[in-house]
Amino acid sequence: MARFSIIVTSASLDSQGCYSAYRFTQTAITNGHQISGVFFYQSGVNIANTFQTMLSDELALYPKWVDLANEHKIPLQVCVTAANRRGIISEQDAIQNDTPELFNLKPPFQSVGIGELVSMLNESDRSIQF
Amino acid sequence: MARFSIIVTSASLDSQGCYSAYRFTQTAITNGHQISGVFFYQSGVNIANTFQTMLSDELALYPKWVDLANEHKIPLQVCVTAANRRGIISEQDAIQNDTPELFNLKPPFQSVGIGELVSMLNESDRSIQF
Amino acid sequence: MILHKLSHSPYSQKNFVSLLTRITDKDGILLTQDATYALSSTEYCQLLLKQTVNVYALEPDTIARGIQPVMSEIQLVDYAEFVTLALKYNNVISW
Amino acid sequence: MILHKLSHSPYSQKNFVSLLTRITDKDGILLTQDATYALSSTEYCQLLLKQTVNVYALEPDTIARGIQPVMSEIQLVDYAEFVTLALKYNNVISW
Amino acid sequence: MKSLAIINQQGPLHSNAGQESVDLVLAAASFGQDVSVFFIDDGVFQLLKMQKPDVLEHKHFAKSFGAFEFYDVENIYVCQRSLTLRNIESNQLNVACQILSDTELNAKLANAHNIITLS
Amino acid sequence: MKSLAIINQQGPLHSNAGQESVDLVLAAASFGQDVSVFFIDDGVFQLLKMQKPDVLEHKHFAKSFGAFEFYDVENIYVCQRSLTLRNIESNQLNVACQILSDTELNAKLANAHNIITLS
Repeated sequence: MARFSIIVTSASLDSQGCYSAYRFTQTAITNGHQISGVFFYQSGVNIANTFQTMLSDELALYPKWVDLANEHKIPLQVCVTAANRRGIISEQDAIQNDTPELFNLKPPFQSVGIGELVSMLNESDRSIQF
Repeated sequence: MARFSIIVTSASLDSQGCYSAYRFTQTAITNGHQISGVFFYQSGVNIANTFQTMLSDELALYPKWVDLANEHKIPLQVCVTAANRRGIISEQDAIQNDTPELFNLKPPFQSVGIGELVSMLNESDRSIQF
Repeated sequence: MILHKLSHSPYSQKNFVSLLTRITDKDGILLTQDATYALSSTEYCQLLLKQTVNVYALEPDTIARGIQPVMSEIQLVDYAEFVTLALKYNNVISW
Repeated sequence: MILHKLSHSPYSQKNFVSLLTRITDKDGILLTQDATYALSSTEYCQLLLKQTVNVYALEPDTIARGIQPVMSEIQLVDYAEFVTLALKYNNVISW
Repeated sequence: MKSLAIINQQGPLHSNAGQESVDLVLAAASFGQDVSVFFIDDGVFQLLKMQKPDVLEHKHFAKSFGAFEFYDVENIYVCQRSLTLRNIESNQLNVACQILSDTELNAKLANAHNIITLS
Repeated sequence: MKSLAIINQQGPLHSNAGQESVDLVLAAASFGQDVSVFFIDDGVFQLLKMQKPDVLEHKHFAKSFGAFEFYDVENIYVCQRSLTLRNIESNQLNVACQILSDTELNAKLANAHNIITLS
């Protein structure tokens, strides 16, 4: 059994990558592997936006990640700099902006620095990027 | 003198397109042309997110569009369906969601249907996409 | 021993072919997403197999696109086998 | 009389060359963004000029990238000339 | 009434471009535009009959091509060269369409007032 | 200490990939990773000395390549074939680097624990 780091750098609507990452993560868990964490970088951070609203017959990937993370206690780590550049703001960012209600990044997604990616890579056996 | 429709379909951080559209629009106005409107579609809607925060030495395109629109009364029209899919929510959307404070699309950007694109195209001499 | 994970269409991205010359016969190639379109082309399949016999394609991505593979030497794998492949090689590059 | 606005790198996107065969000698071509990298290649410049003599490149995009054009037959234009070009042709396709 | 050409250049699962192209075609047609639809380059992969996007939990938006004629969108053009290069035969396609040469495609596009590419 | 290879595959103004690559290199190095940086395909365009991104109001992130050595990032590898294809000479480059053949590049990448491509 191995420990995986999953890195997502593609936006969910501009590539199939974010969905493939979800399926890979789900399958790795089912097959007894551990997930050190999922790190969202570049436009991959877009999936963390709570305001996303898909039409009812379209794939809604956000709740799938949320359910997977909650069920299996997987850290969903979103790079704060990449997220802020793309208008994804955590509660802590919102408090610093003096608009404490205005945020669109919520747990289980966490706003983190790149140091968390390094920790994740150091404690895993293999990383894979989508 | 001519009337232009500008269509933006590329995300500002994934392509130079949104910046090129800004420069084209600005130049067309300077040279005496009219802008029927700018229509943001596909990942082009991302520029309308008020939560975007660039680092101080990075290009901040959002305020540039806002200033250009306010100064010259240019409609900045954002396709509501494309925007909602990407977590860009207008005040009206937020009211309908019973969370009237939680929105990240503000004037001069407007949330509109595709019908507005058709009107814009019908009243302009030339359209150009970025 | 690198697993090269490809995800772009060979018909639209030049990198698809240009990266092949960097692949050795001990490496593996996994076609995913639009890279699976290579399966319907004898020419692309041969280019891939010339570099290494270890060429795989993600079956769900292939079926979803309605692709009919032309060469049986490229093995179709499911997500469980994808996970196994990622561990079999020393590292994975996502091109 | 179409103005074909290209914005992708000829080195990475296959469409750059494949769309050239659809361009007639009355059409215009405007290189913008990463398509301006074609200016540093005699081969790409010749491919473009073979289709039409009306080939233009957006100068700010060229300068920003540090590109040194190899053929003077491709005219460098600024944004004001870009606006004029967009009106000179019947319509514009952004490839 | 102005004419609008919509060009599809990407495969169906590459991005959301296919769905957002359909949205655009149907809405523009219902607002009275004279819409024509083009499938070029990897866009021709959207026309494959055998697609099963449900395997990836994706919506089968290409089924909406069947609705085009109810919106009076009857000009559906496909690039012959793009099909040939991808070994796709006309009997594999999921919608009635006209298969055009490069020259014919250029002529059709030259006639459109406005052109939008989805990629 | 694990090794991390960062691959740049896109031109400097194509997207934000170049800036976010620099962010990643400097942060990972400051957290003690053994970082190596690769420039491949259009990524070699990031190395052109003559760039003037201020003409497009963009930040000149490539200037940060000069900071790599202060973070002990000394392994900067460039694909020879990518340079040749693009008619780029080594004296046009903005950072000290090793120009490698395909075989050498593959060997360097094979040694990395983790690999991230920025594209």
